[in-house]
Parts: sequence; structure tokens; C-alpha cells
Amino acid sequence: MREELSPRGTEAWQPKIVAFLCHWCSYAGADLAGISRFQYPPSIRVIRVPCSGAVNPFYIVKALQCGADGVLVSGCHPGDCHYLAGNYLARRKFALLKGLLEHVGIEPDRVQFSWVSAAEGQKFADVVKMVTDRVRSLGPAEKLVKRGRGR
Amino acid sequence: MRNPYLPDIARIEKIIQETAANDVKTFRVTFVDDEVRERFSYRPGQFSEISVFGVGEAPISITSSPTQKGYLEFSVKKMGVLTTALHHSAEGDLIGIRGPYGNWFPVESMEGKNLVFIGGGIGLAPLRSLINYVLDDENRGRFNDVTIIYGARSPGDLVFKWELEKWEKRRDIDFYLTVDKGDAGWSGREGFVPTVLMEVSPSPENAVTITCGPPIMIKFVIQNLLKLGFTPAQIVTTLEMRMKCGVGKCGRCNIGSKYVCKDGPVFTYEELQRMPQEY
Amino acid sequence: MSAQSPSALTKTLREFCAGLLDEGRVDVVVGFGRGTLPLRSTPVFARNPDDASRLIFDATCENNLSVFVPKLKDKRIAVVAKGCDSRWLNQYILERQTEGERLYVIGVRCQGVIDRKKLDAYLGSRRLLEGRLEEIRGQGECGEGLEGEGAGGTGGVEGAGGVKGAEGVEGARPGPGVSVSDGHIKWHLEGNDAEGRPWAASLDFEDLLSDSCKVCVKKGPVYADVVIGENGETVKGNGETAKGPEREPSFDDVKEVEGASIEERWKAFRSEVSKCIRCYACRQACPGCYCKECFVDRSAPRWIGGSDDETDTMVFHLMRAMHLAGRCVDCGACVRACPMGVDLGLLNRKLQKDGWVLFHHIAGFEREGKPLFGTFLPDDPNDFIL
Amino acid sequence: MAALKITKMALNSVLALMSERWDVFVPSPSPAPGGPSGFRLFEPRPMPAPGKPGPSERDSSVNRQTCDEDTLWNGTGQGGQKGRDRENHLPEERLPQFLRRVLTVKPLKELFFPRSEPILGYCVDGAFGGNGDGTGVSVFMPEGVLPGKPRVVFGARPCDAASLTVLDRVFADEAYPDDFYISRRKNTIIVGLGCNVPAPTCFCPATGGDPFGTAGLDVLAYDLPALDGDGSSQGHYLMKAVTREGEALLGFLSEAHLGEGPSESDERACMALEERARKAIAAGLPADTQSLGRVLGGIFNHPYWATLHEKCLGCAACTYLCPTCHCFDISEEPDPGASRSGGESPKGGPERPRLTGVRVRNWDSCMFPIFTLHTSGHNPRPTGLERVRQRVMHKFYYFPENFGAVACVGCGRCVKYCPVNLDIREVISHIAALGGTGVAESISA
Repeated sequence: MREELSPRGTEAWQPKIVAFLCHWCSYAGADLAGISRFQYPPSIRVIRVPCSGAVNPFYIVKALQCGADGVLVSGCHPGDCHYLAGNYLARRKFALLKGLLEHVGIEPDRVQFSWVSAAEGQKFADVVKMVTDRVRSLGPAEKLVKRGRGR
Repeated sequence: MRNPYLPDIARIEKIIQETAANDVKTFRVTFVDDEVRERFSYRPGQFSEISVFGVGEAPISITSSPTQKGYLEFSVKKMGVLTTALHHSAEGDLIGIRGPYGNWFPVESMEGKNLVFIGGGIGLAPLRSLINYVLDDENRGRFNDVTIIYGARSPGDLVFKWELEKWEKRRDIDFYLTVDKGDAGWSGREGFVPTVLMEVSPSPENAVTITCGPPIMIKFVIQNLLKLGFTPAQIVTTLEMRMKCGVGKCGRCNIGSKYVCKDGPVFTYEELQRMPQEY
Repeated sequence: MSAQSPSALTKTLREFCAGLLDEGRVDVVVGFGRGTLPLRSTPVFARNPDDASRLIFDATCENNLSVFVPKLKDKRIAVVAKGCDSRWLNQYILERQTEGERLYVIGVRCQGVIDRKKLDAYLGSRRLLEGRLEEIRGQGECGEGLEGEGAGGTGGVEGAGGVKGAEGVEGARPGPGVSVSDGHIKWHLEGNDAEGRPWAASLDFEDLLSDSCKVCVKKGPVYADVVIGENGETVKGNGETAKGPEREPSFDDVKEVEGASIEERWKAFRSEVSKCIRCYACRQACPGCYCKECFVDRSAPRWIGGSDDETDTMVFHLMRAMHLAGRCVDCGACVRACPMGVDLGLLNRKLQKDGWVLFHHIAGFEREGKPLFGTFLPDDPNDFIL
Repeated sequence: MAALKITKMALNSVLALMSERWDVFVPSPSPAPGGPSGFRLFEPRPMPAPGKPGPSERDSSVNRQTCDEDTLWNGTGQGGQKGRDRENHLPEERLPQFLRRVLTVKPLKELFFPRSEPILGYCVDGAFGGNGDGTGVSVFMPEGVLPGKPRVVFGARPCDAASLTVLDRVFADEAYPDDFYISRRKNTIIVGLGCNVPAPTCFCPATGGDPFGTAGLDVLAYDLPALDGDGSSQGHYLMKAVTREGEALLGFLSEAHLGEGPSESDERACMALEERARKAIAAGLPADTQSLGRVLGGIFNHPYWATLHEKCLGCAACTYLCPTCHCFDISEEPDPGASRSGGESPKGGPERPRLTGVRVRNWDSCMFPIFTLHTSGHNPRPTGLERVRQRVMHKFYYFPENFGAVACVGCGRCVKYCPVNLDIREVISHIAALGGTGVAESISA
């Protein structure tokens, strides 16, 4: 079934996931995952941000509108924020945004949040794998995706 | 189907950096289609809607003169979304152009008269079209004395320097170049354009003055012209407004009963006085 | 609308505001006046004692007047404030949009305001030429309006086309400052039908009540310099803010949607959004939308397109709601302002519910401190995070 | 065929028959705002088998009386069908009752000048340089923009139809004719429905209109109520042709034997309806708007504007719902995934750099601050004062000066839907009164 949704038809469909990674923890965690050669699916498109608290909920919605099949926002663990409380503040926004998107019918698994520290290369790989699996099982995003009208 | 919003494709042939800060560039463009190139005729003072595809459109006055055949020139200051995109263009890029739109400087009624051009900064762009038209060998005889007063904030902000040099050398015009404040390399005049205007003190007799520049400059230039005895009908300027359609429909350049894109952009001060002060 | 003697509340309001202006204690009173249509009010800016005679307060006073506060240049502003209006005035102070000293809050206890779209829906092709609120005394003679189920709403109209409904009127007391707790307040409507024949009906108060008013948690002001009561009495404010809602917020409507499947919810959202024409009446009517430049108006970067693309409209509504999360006081002004009948409450109320359930937060009850998103607790919900 | 009378019961069959030749538009139900929200394409139900006529008076005995419009109402109570199932599918036989609701929320202009429409599509190859030889950039008409099939609108009110004669002046001007609008105008036949009982917000006579005015219409229909003993349960529509196109339409229907010619008593009934409507609307009319320009010309700086705009919220409900407001924005809609530098191609699209997209025109409003905002930050109309003044001035002074007609048809939508009850009728009367007191002259002097 999923294969049919693949634009190329032959290989397994790979979702596109926009990942907003905080510079201090999760981005470094992703780096470590790479250096450590932990395998994870090539599904994410990383956008480095100074802090998860700097991720305006708008960015997430906008990513979905631009055709992301999923969005992952990852920051430092609570208490570890480089800016002291950025991730705590972000958490409230994300909790409400996640609820709102679900409320209007966006599949909850499309938007995910995680805390990944600079030392958690393996966790980063696991998170990406988990998020990718969940999004893959949902199939390509259809809702909220803006379609072109030109030729 | 007549689609008044369909632009013609033109190629950017040449990009000239005008100012030291590189915030003004002149684009010389040629229509890709020969037929369009033939058809596209305009008068000094008119403007075109320039498209950068994927970004949008903006009204830009045509700074070349109709006497310069085969191409159009637009001088653009980097201000908003469209002009920034245009500044990022390279020679050879393709853009869209529709027009020409709007009215033009009343060239016929200027014949036989003394012309006083007063420009400030990028405001020289629309004047330049008329200046070059008047200075063209075929036309020069139809006009009397030509005086040009042009200034900018600093030497680096002067535009069309490559052409100003030519004007300075011409003996059939009085050309006054000034900057608000000079720099180490500046040996020319210093002073605000309205002040220089009073120094030059052109006679209103049998004269028409054409002015364009920043609003604050225009304000004082007009005040001084009136002091010099010019009547509002002798003062011609060109207005800037936010525009979209260029064909008098979308409504945003509406001032009183006028649409700047259709009834303007060229107005005499006499006409402006009759219009609401909403520009 | 025929002349109706002003209610006790309105009388006191006029006298009181005339006094305030006369003494120069405020420069302007922002209140409501009688509008040009039946059951319609309009904002009034009274700057001298004579203007104050135009003021009214009743259940037609549907705007959230606090929206005018940031726009007014007057030094000292009095605002006739319902519960929800006063909550936004608090919020303005909390968000540092105005100084508390600049405001003089004239609190009025509100029984809820009319939703004109419900009235329109009820009227159909009939014309409303006159409308007023009446108190019906005596049990069992309530006329025949809609089924008065608070949570119903889909009930059909029976017998409302005739004049029968008015029969129950015994002693009509003008003005809505009356209590609805006995359920005997009626909207009295008169007009003519599509054939030009006269017509009259009487509807239960709840039938035309704005949805947000039905779940109102604070009918009176949360903070007031003075409160004018239903019978025209004035009570000086004690300079304190109400501690919290009068009753536990209820979110049955949100829960109902939450009970629907994800696809049903998506369908409902799409259907609501499809009505939107992007006139931004919701934004302009909302006291919370005071941004100098709205994200939809930004050109660089341009966040959302201006066409009728469905996803752009969706993003507009989602982000508008999100921007009001923790700030929206559920005054319903946006819903009432929308000419197209978009159910903006669908989004606003969900965020209120989550704010309440997850953070025990409800907006507009504080003048000091931090807004919901300006603060946090270490043990805020974390279980949704991987 | 100059006039044709059909029973309301036959309306459905009439519309269905028309649908064979035209795209037929009728007011569309939307229970939330309480009335028709706009116009929608009429989709005929499958026609009954030959020999069995469609709904007619004969089967009207089947409980048609219960089709009282009250039952059309879907309440919007809290906790009801909130946010769901609001797409009310109006049974077609209820259309006649539905049509009695005076006005759609969205004006008729929507069918000619949509809220949003692509005005061109573009395709740019090879980043922005094209193919290097001047080719590779093309602009074209986007598909599906212009209507193919000719159209009929049934049930437009005379004010809405009159608004088209206002819009014609803008879009069908000689210098820059706008074929998006013109082509739709040309291929649309408008059957109007006179207003038996105008709404309390109606004021068309003050703008030169009439509840039974024919400006902009091809056919004017009269809603003749059922009379005792005439055998119809709901009455008739008497349709009178206004233009040749209207005549042809009625001829087409007449050939299908869907109606009959009107009798003398029908004519009298029409006259009676007109008289009654005119009488009803006469009460509470504002001052006549046609001579308002004379006053407005002198009160540009009057203090009235400062008080008038104060309650205006600055939304576009009035302008978007106005049948004559025509300001628009042109905005770029590049296809997602396409970018200037090429970038990632859209899903399933070609892999080489290519920019595609459309340029769209959308309704815009002089009530918005950014409408006139220059890039420099300068705004010629910086506050609500200038913007509200512009709206009034444009409708009653500037537009008449340019086109010889006021840009208002008195439909009353802005009165009804203004969130703060800024009633244009009050404004009109106030301004007229300023003229009467000589204020205008003294100020302009």
C-alpha cells in the first residue's frame, strides 16, 4: 500500500521530516550520532535553531503547509537549556499546538517533540527512526499541504 | 482574450551599479520578442510594471529616453521585496515588463520654453528620460534654455554619474551638481537642492520646471519656486504611490478622483493643490 | 425600534458617566449606545456629559469595548465593561499595552449578549422591525419560542410564526438588567413576513444568546472602579481583582469535537474554513490582535498567501488561534463579528480548554505577573515529548 | 417571449431544464449566517422518467405546506452540531421559500470578480536565465479561469444586478478592458427577483435603485404569492424579459411548455407588489446619495470624520461584502517547492530547476492600513480617519465624478454586517445635513 504512494513507485516511500534542532543539545546530538555512525533513516531535513524556545509554532505549521510529511522539534532536556528556560517555555507552546493540530484533524504523529542532549547520539538516531516509522505509517501528508496552481 | 496583466518577457542586458552603497542599480533590458520591441513605445515620464517571477511586480519609472532605441532602462533603489529580488538578478536573467503606463511630461507644451530640472537622489530617474529626450540632437532645437539642478545626500548617492559627466561638458545646458555633504574626494558644490535653487534663481518667465526627489525636498523646492515667482501651473512633478494593476482598476493609487497610474504620475503643482493631500 | 424607557442600569450609567466627564475625572467614556437596527447596539465615545445620555447597557451590547483602548489617545479612559471586557482590560495591563492608572473600569453585570446570526437564522425571510427583552411573569405562560434546551440548538421552531408567543406577556419590564435565573426572560420580536403580513414572536433568552455567553465564567467585572448593578445601584470597586472564575469552566463543546474521529474533525475544520473570506473582521474585533503588523500582512518574509487557497486560510486561523492561546478570554467578539459565520470558537475554546486542563490557566484574571506563555512550571506536562 | 408565468412548484424543473444549456447559479444556503451565503451552481436532480412530470402542483398536495421556511433553520446552539454538518443541503423544492430571504451574504460580484482568481501562470526554466537564448520563460493564462459554458443566475436581487452596471464602468473601460470580468459578464444571463418586502437595511431608492429595478438584469421575476383558489400552493413567478437575451431565455422555457403568458390580473398583482415595496422601503430612507458629491467636495477636512471613524474596527466586512467595491491586490503564488534557484522540485515533479506559479488577484480593501502603505514606510492614509473618509468619498464623490454614478446600490450589507453598526445610511444623512447647513461651503471657502 505504502509503496503505491511512492512517487517513484519502486522503492519504499521515504517521508520528508523537517527537524528543528536546538544548536546546543539536539544538533550536537545529531552530530554525535553521525560521528558514532548510528544508523537512522535519511528522512530528516535539519534546521538548526538557537533554542527550542525559538521555534515559533508558526514554523511547525508552515513546514506542514510547505509539504513536510512530519515535523520534529528537539531541544535540551528540561533544566539543561543554554538559555536557562527556553525549552520550558517551548514546552507549553508545543503542548497547546499539538492539541490544536490534533483538534482540527491533523494526525498527532505528524508533529513530534523530543529532548535530546549532546551526549545522546543513540537517542537521536532512535528518535528519528521512531518518528520516521510513525510518519511513514501515516503515509504522505495530504492535509494542510499547499498545492501549486501553476503548470 | 485581452489580459491586461500579462507581461512581456525581457532580458536584462546590462546592470550598472549607481551608488557607492550599491542600493541603486540601473537595468538595461531588451524585449525578447522583436515584435514587442517594435510595438513598445513610450513617452518620458511613463512607467512600467516590472515582474520578477515568483516574487511579484512593482511600478518603476522608465529612465531611458524614447530617443534611445532598442532598449529600456530602469533605475531601481533596493527598498522592498521586488526591488531586492531585482537587485539579485544577473545579466541575462529574464523578467516581465508590461506597460507603458500613466501619463507623461507635457512635452508639447514645453516647446519653446526654458526648462528647469530639479532632481534629488534617485528622483533623477524619471527626469532623466525627459532630459535625454530634450538633449537629443533631433529635439534640442525645440526647447529653449535648459537648466539642471541635481543633488544627493553624498557624492556616493549620486546616480547616473557616467551621464552627469556628459551633461557637465555640454555647453548648451546649465548644470548644477550638489551634495548635502561632500567627502574627501569631493571638490564640487555643497548644499541642499532647494538652497542651490535659490542661488541659481532661474527666471519664471517662459519657463517650466520639472522636479522629482524625496518628498521633503519637493516640499521646499516648491516653496522656493513659488518665491521665485513660478506659478503652480509652471511646476511639474511626478508622484509615487503604491500601485498594483497599473491600469486604474485596483484602486490603491486613488487620490481624490485621480488614479496616479492612469491620470498620473505626472501632475502640475496646480493639479496637486486641487487634490486631497493623500500622497 | 420604538421608544423604550431606559432600564435602571442604563439610567444610572448615564448619570454616572455624565458625572465622571463633568468632573473631568476621565476624558472619554467608551460605552454602548442604541444602534440603528432592532436589537443592535453601537460603540459610543462620550467626551462630554451630553454624550453620556446616549449610553445604554443591555444584552445587545455585543462588542468587546476594550479593543478601542490601545487606539485611543485620550489620557484617561473609562470603559463600560462586561466580565469579558474587563478581563481583556486586565490582560492589556498584564501585557503592558496600557497603564492601569489610565483606565477607569465601569463594571456592569452581563447576562450574556445576543448573537445576531442566530437571530438571522431564526428570522429567515421575515423582517424584524422591532425587538426587545421582556420579563415574563408567572409560570407556564412563557409563550412558544424555541425549545429552551441550553445544549440543544437544533430544535425546530414551533408556532413561532404567529403572534401567539406574545400572549404570555403579562407585565413587560423593559431592559435586560433583569435576572434570567428564573428562565423567564424573553426576546420579543415583531416585524413582517415575506408577504408583508405582521408577525410577532417571543423567544427564550437562551435561544439568541451568543455561544460564548452560555459558558461564561465571569458575568461581572473582574476588576472595576465602580460596578453598576441591575437595579441601578452603584458599588465602588475595592481595587482588587477577582480571584478566579465564578464557576468551573466547562468545555462540553470541545469535548464533543474531541470525541469525533480525526477525519471527521478535519472535515469540520475544512468546512468552517471554507466560509472564510479573509475580511479579518475576527482579527479586528479581537482586543488581543493589536500587533502593529499582523503575520498575514507581512511581505518579507511572506508567511501566507492572500488567495483563497484553503491551506492559507487554515494556517491563518490556526496561527491566529495559537497567537491568542492563553490570552483569549472567550468573549466571542470574533465570532459575532464574522459575517460569514465561521465558528472561530472551534479553535479558541480548544486552546482554552488545554490551558485550563494542563496549566490551570484562564486568561484575564490577573493584572500582574506573566502570561501563560511567558512563564512555566518545571513539572508542566512532559509526557508528550519523546 | 416578453413574459412568462411559472408555478413555483415548477421552479426546479425550470432550473433543471436551463442547466442543460447553461451553468445555473442560485443563492446557496448556509445556516450559520442565517441566510444564503453566496451563489452556487445548481445541480439538477436526475430528471423523472418521460411521462411523469417533475414536481408540479399536482403532487404539491404531498405535504408541501410543511415546507415552511422555519424548518429550514438549523439552530446553532452551543453543544449542538457545533462545527460539524453545517453544510446544509437544501432540498431543491424549498428553493422558493429560500429565495424569499432578501440577500446573499456575499454579493453577486463574486460570480464576475471572484474573491480570488489567477490572472496568469508562469514557468521559468534554468533558474532565471531561461535557456540562455531568451526562451525558457513563459507566461500564460492559467487553466480553468474563464467560464466555458454560458451561465444563468436565478434569484439575484435588483441591487446586486445594478452593482454590475457600476463594476462595468471599471472593468469594461475602453483603455484597459478586463476580459476576466467582461467575458463572464457577456456569457451570463441574470434573472432577478424583485423584492416584495425589502429588508430593514435596504435603501436602494436613495442610490437611484428600486426594489423592482431592472438595471443590469436580463429578466425580472415577480414573486406572486399564492391566491386563494388559484390552485397553486405557493404561488408563481412572473418573469418579464428586460433584454433580448432575457427574451431568448424565456422563449426557450416557453418552448418547453414550462409556463404560460401572464394574465391582466397578474400584471395588476405585479403593480401592487411594486407599490407596496416602494411604500415599505420609503420609510427610513437616508438622504438621496446622487447629489452627495457636491457636499463631500467641501468637507474633506471637516471634524466629522474624526468622530465617524472612531468606532470603525478597520476590518473589510463592509468592502468585501459590498457589491460595488472592486479594489484588489495582485499577489504572487509560486508553487511550493519551486524556488528562485530551482531547489528541490515538488513531489513527483521534474528534477531540473524550474519555477512555476500563478499570479492571483484577490479582493482587497481600502480599510486595511497596508492597502496604501509605501515600501518606504510612508502611508498616505495612515489612520482610520483617512480610510473611512476614503471609502465614503470614493463611493459618493470620486466615483460619481469619474463615472457619473454613485458606487453604492443601497443593498445594506455593510449596514447589516458591520461589527460595530457603523451605518452608512446615518453617514449619508449626516453628510447631506452638513450640506444643508452650509457647512460645506464655509469650509471649502
